[in-house]
Amino acid sequence: MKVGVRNIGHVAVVDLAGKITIGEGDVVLREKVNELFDGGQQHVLLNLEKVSYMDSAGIGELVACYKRAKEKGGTVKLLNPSGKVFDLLQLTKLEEVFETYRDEKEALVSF
Amino acid sequence: MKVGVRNIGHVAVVDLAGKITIGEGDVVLREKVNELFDGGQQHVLLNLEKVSYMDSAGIGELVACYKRAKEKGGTVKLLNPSGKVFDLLQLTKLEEVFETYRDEKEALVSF
Amino acid sequence: MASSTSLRLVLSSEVRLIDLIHQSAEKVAQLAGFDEDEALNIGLAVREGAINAIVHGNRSDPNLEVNITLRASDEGFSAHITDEGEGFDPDAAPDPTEEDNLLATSGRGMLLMRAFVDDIVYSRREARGMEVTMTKRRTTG
Amino acid sequence: MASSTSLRLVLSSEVRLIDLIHQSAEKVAQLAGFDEDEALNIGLAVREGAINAIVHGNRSDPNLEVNITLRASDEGFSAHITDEGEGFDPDAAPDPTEEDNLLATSGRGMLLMRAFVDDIVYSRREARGMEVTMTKRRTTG
Ligand SMILES: Nc1ncnc2c1ncn2[C@@H]1O[C@H](COP(=O)(O)OP(=O)(O)O)[C@@H](O)[C@H]1O
Ligand SMILES: Nc1ncnc2c1ncn2[C@@H]1O[C@H](COP(=O)(O)OP(=O)(O)O)[C@@H](O)[C@H]1O
Repeated sequence: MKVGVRNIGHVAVVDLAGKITIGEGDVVLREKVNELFDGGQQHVLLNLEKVSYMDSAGIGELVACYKRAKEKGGTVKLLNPSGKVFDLLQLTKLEEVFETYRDEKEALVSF
Repeated sequence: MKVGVRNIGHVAVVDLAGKITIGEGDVVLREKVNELFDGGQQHVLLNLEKVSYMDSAGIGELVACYKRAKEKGGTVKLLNPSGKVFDLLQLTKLEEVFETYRDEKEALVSF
Repeated sequence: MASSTSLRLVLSSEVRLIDLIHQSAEKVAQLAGFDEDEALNIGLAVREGAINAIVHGNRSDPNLEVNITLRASDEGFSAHITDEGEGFDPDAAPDPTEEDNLLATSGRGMLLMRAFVDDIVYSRREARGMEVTMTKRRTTG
Repeated sequence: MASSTSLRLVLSSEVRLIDLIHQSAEKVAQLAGFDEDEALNIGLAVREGAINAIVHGNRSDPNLEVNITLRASDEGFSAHITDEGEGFDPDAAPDPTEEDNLLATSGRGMLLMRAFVDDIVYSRREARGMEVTMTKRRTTG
């Protein structure tokens, strides 16, 4: 998985591309988000547009990010989950947990 | 493997992309070249620029094309074999058999 | 298509082999006549079953083997996965979609498996470990 | 890296499974520390050995099995391929690079295998069929 960060105002937009799966994507996601929190960032928007799919480990890592944000008094929100990723969020009922946006600007002002 | 044909003057340039391997690329190559010969074409330039690799079946099919051209009084030449494909032509000594060009225009006027 | 194509994978219990398993299952599902999207989902179900066999069953001990048989037939796709672990009771696993479990960072593997194949049968092996069989029927017509 | 990662594939003799074998060998070669380009070549050598086992050994009879064991260790990569065919004498195969053979449409598989791995050992199996072992050492330093 590829990962890039854009800092827009007080929000870090994390652009993910590839699959969030065990032993690879999940580790990349964890490290990047930890780095942001450790650097004092509190508002993280995970851009899932280019994530093709996730496995249970990847989904678990999304939840771990969410919880870590809470601990630090911050928030993690989701942007543009694609077909399969969206289905998985529904299936696992995590759509009830995550605030999810279709439009980046709308997501940015929500923080 | 993907295949496209450009007719330039009396030469058919066959643009191949992908791998020429057993049961897939070799069949595509065979069918396309047979179609050209059956349609009366005699001069075929196989553009290998976007062929990533071949296996022994794919290499055998190149030779089969060459022989079929001969039978029909025609010719098959090669354009721009890439790194790995070039190595395989060397290894199998087929570079001695095939006229090979780096420049399409030069190849076209050679027929 | 031959009446039955089979591919068996026997591997040392290492998570880094999981993508190969996924790809293999996806390919065999395609050979069974499923389209790309269905095949990816079937691959995902096998992936989850294999992760469980490697991680929970064999506790990622590379000296223990996981055995995966993938089969494409006229009826559809099947996968049979065995490990050499302690075994477990699948009915005892908590439902990850219950309110209280939504923030758990694991426990969603079997949910994914159930979502993407038609049947899953778990049983304890006579010797040691678990045995999981998944099938996905081809709905022709 | 664990001292040895192994993946065994047991398959019905069908050419359409060959890409999976190639990908598996490529991946295991990468786990053994070879770079992408070397791994592709090693995969190609295994591919050729597997094609021979399927096509020449088992004559593409899907009821006969081909067995491929791929191994990544600190020393490098190895593949062991068996079939259930008649067996053959590898030294009797003509050299495809000889003038007279250049226009043959087959007979280059073993040449490719030799080009991309360090050692190849052929033997007849006690029961039936051939057994081929290829190794590629990692040149560290
Ligand atoms: N093959 C297995 N051997 C032993 N225990 C297993 C096996 N498969 C699943 N389990 C148990 O079932 C639980 C739930 O599995 P699962 O739903 O796949 O989620 P996860 O793998 O994320 O925990 C696991 O945490 C484990 O305790
Ligand atoms: N596993 C095998 N079982 C029986 N015969 C084999 C086997 N492998 C190779 N051969 C024989 O050796 C010949 C040369 O093989 P190879 O160099 O791979 O080229 P090709 O497969 O294109 O013929 C084959 O044509 C076949 O007769």
